Amino acid sequence: MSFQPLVKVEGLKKYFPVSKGLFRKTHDYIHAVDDVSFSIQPRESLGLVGESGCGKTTTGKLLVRLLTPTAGRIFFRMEEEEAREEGVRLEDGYVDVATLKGRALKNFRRHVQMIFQDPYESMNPRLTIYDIVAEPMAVQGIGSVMEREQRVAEMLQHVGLTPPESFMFRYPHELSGGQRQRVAIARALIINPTFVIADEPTSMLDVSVRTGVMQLMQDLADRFGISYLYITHDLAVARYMCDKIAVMYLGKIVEMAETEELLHHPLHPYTKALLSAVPIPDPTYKREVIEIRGSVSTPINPPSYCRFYNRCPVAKEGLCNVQEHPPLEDKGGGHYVACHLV
Amino acid sequence: MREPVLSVEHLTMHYSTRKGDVHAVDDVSFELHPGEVLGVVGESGSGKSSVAFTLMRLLPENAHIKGGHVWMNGVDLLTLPEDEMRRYRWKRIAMIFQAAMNTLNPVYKVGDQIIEAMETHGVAYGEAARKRVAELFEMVGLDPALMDRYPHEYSGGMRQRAIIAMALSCDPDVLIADEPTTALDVIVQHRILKNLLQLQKRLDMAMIYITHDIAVVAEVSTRIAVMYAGRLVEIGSTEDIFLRPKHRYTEALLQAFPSIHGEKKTLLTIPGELPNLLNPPRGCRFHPRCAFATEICKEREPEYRTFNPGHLAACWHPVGEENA
Amino acid sequence: MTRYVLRRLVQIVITFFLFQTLTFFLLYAQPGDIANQYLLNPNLPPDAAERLRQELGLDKPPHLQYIQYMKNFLTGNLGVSFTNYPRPVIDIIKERLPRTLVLFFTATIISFYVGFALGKVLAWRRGGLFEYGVTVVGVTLYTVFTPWFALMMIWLFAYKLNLFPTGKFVTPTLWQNAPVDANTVFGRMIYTGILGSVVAFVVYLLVRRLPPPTRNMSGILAVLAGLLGMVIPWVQSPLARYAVDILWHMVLPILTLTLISFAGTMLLTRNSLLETMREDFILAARAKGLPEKVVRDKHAARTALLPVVTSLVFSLAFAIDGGVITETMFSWPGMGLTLLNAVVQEDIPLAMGAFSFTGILALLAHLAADLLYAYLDPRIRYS
Amino acid sequence: MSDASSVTVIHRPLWRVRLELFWKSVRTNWALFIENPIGVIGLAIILFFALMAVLHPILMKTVWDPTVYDPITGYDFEILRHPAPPSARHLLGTDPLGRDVLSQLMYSTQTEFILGVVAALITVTIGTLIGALSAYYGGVIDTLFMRLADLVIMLPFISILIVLSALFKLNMLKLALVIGILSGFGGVTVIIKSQALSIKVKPYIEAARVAGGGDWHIIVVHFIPNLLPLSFLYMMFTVTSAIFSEAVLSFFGLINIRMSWGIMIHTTQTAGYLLNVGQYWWLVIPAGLAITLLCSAFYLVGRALDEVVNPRLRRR
Repeated sequence: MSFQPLVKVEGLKKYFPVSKGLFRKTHDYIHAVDDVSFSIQPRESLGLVGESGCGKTTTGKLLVRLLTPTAGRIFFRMEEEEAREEGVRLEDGYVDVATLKGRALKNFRRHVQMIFQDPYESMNPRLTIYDIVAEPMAVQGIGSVMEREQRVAEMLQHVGLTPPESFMFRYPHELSGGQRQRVAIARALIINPTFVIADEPTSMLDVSVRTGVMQLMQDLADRFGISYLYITHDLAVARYMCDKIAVMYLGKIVEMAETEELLHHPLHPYTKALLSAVPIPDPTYKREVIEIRGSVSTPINPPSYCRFYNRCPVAKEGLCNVQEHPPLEDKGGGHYVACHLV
Repeated sequence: MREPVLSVEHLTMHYSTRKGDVHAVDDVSFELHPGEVLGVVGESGSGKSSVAFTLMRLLPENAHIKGGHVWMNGVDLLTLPEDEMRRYRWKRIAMIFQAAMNTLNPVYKVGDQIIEAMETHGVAYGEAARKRVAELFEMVGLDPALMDRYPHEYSGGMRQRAIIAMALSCDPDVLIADEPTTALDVIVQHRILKNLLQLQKRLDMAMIYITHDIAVVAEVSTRIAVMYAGRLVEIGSTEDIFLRPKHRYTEALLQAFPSIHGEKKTLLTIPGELPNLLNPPRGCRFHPRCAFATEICKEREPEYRTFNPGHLAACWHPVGEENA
Repeated sequence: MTRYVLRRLVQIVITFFLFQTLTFFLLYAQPGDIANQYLLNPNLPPDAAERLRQELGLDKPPHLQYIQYMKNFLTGNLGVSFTNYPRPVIDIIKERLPRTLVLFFTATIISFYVGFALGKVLAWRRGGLFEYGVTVVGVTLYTVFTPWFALMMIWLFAYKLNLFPTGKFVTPTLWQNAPVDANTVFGRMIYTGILGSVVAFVVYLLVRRLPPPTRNMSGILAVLAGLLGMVIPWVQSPLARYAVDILWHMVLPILTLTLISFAGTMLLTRNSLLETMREDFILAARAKGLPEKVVRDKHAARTALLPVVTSLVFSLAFAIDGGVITETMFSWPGMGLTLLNAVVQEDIPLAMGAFSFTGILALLAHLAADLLYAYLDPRIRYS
Repeated sequence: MSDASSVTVIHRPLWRVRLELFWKSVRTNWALFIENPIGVIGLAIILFFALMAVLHPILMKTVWDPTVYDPITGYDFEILRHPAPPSARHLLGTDPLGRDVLSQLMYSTQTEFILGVVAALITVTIGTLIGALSAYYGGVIDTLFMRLADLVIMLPFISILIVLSALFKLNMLKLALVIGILSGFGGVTVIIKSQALSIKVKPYIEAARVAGGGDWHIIVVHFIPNLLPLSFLYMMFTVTSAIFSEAVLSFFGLINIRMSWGIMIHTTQTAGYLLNVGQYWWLVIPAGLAITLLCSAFYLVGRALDEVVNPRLRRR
């Protein structure tokens, strides 16, 4: 494995102001993403897992700059030559995505794309499949109309929508959920990005169709050398799609490790609870359940001590609620945990 | 085994649409016994929810029941006059809906909506009804004080609990749960499932649990019915379905489903798309996607075969009979 | 909720301020010299014209005139009407505003009830000949050329059938020897009307607390009690026949207004109900075994009411605005007729005064509808 | 997976494909539209009046003698008493000034159509643009336009038109402009903006942005096409309100127009025949009915379109 990561995220933060009243100034912030750091190697795929409201989707949107980070840096590796062509300044071979603006930001988007969760809402119902898939080429001004048509046809073929001409000039509502998600993949990959953020791309698909889409994403990643940030709430899916998994809780990464390592030897009490709640499709398996209190809250001005303290079954009073939120530390073999008690 | 509390025979229901008839439920039969949880698994468009709504006779205008019977205590619910059917709803068969967010009317207090059900069926009135709501709330793990709040003040998990409380309010014989935890996070889902199963055992209700999630159905049900494209393709005990599946679709589904437990198996892909029910495939409806399909699968609908007592499947080439 | 009300109030005050400013600049943007408009009006005696020039600061620069104008308005000094010289504008408005209000309030309430009831039926009987028939008739009435329609109503009911007077506020011959003037009687009618409404409301709230069978009649009982509350104070009064005369003059305008405006509520109720019917909670209400009537009236209609109430805003504002037409046709001496006459006769102070108050009424109607909405929707009430 | 390099695209010109798709969508929507008899009735009435508007100049050139039948300056000397009841010479009689009522009626139709369409176009252009922009940008622009809309909605519409026409002596075009602007900045904007807001949060907007699409691209490619059906719907309602307002102003004699349906009734009124409906019905009924019918026709079409545009109202 290369030691030069493709993406490096350092201390990423996103706070959303909570507005109250008409004229009052805002003092309250939702700490949606709070000091998150990780890196992704070329051709590697990292799973970002957590319950709804944990900040995983916000993290994804920050990485493609649909949102602007409150603090932190997002480094993306780029070739000198490309960077010069696109008018981007490099720092040790990396561009800081968090600071990009205007033209440079637009050019950056040739390298990074996103696949969205909802196959029904992520396509403009008034555009044809051709228009949808060709949109990135069109806005980036790549290729002539003829070339775009050719490229769209190729891409549809790649994602298994054959023959392409029978799909190109249909509308999204004429396609099934699985087919649409294939179109979404074609759109994301049409300008040859090296990094794709997939936000729960299969969570709304039926089981029998889902596996096909998962397979397709892996095949294309191998073929085109793509790295994924795979956002999901489903650990079982993450197991099949990701090399590494990071578990998020209330805006923080609490644990990160190689996939099998994390599933079989979870260290953080939250990860343990989460894993024990996942239903297993095997009636003979009787698992040990770790109960935790309460439910996920919204991180509005959270305390500075461990975020999980209030629900933690093993928390130590006087330690966990006194010290700062524990840092994400390597406990050996690239297994990172943020817990005082591990 | 006790007498079935509900028995469904050859149920067939179509929706008429602009483009033609949608064969939503086709010749579905099963029995539901007291105290058991029957899991109904299927993908979207398999007809699993349509079965539930047909049992309750809560169908939209364009739905037509083409045939079959639903027996409950010797009465065929499908032929009952609407006014009498109304008395069966909630009192005998209650239902938990998928979209907890929208099942409660936003302009009435949650408690009042539960009391309304009880007063309609003469279960309890006034103060007595309020007391019962408080008990129900405690049973499902909600603070009774919440009964005087409006639905928008509840979180998703709380609403689902309130709906469970509402479903139990008239002591139904049968509870239909239609994907009750689909919108919830795993930890909350796990807790609500546990709570629901405890209550089901305590009240000795029969339950039909409808879901697309094979993993959930493995945990909750004693028996499982697998549906595909409007037809019931296989039914049997949970062990039979998971360990000795007979229908090729059941087998493919199990092999396509990822798990975090055990060895990392290779997931097998089922090729193709779900069939269009406007014009379902002839013969076995799974044949266009089935690796084992032969000529007969395209021509003739398979009959149900009994493989084990209570384990039936409709497949021409069941698992384990490769050469047949 | 208090905060919501306060915020709406602040918004309304700001909007009204803008409205007044706009009115002023409209006045000044017109071609020709404003001062001459005032001073050369034939209805105005010359000495009065000179006094007006002083008072309005017509010889000063526009921005000072603007300040003067706003100051005058806020102190209730709307000037003197040219056509009714020397009656102050504010006096005329005080007399005529209640007449407009009573007419339109009554018509709005009736058409709201009729429209809501019919809308429910339309939604339930979707797609039949009945629906298309009622919709076409309703839309035709809704978009009818109002002056023409009023004319037809007068022609039919007053000339041909001779059931109602052709217009005006009272029958002059009857009132020649009346002990009091029409405004006094009308004032008392308003008071008893309010009394009746309060009684109806109290009865409604009381009956609602009773056990089910009686509870279901709360609506009817409330209406009956309200009617009694309105009628009883008049039974012994010698003024009753004068009150009846005024009422008799009100019937035709109210009937006309109701016919014109009920379809708005009806069509909206239908759409709103059709959308509500798709909600899961309607399915859930059916699943609970509730009778169809309860599902429709308690669950669907109650929720579908919300957007309908919002549109009450528009219909109220429209009603007052449409008053110009209806009042003119029925010679009903309210704000609309006053506005039109003032405009035609170039009575600028009266026109501006009447226009301002039409604006105020529209604003208040909005506020009332907002409050009603907040009351009906718990999502707003408790946040 | 098959090899993509083997793909060959059959090159049909894109514009032709798009034209075909456009026609296809027109056909589908037409099928939905004619399912509702309400819309069909409305459309039939509109077509009837359109025919009248087209026929008038033809008749004037061929059958009708301009000195007699001109809607404004004509006079029939062969009839002694005006207004004259309907006859073979004057199918709808003559007005108090001796002019042919049918000719006036047909002539006015043109004016009403032009007025209605111009006002509606102005309204919808303003409404769609402002709605899209304030939904997209939010912030100060949004606040500004929405407060303005609040103000305009609350303005007593007819009253303000009366005051305006008294102060400024409006003609047809200015009236269309005033009506268009007033309704454009008012209710239509609010409705279109709320629709635009629901588009703004759709994932395909984010997808477009991730693709590198700028503000303009998103507004033109994603917002406007999705707003147009609604805009078209509100055009119908604006036409109704424009024709109605013109008729009211004409009826009160407040507007500077030579001939319109409202003027026809106004003429009847000033000549004192207004309350004699029974005897002089041809002076009042045709014009009044024409205004009412055309107004309701556009409204009915709007209602029927609502069921096409708004899937929540569809039956299946």
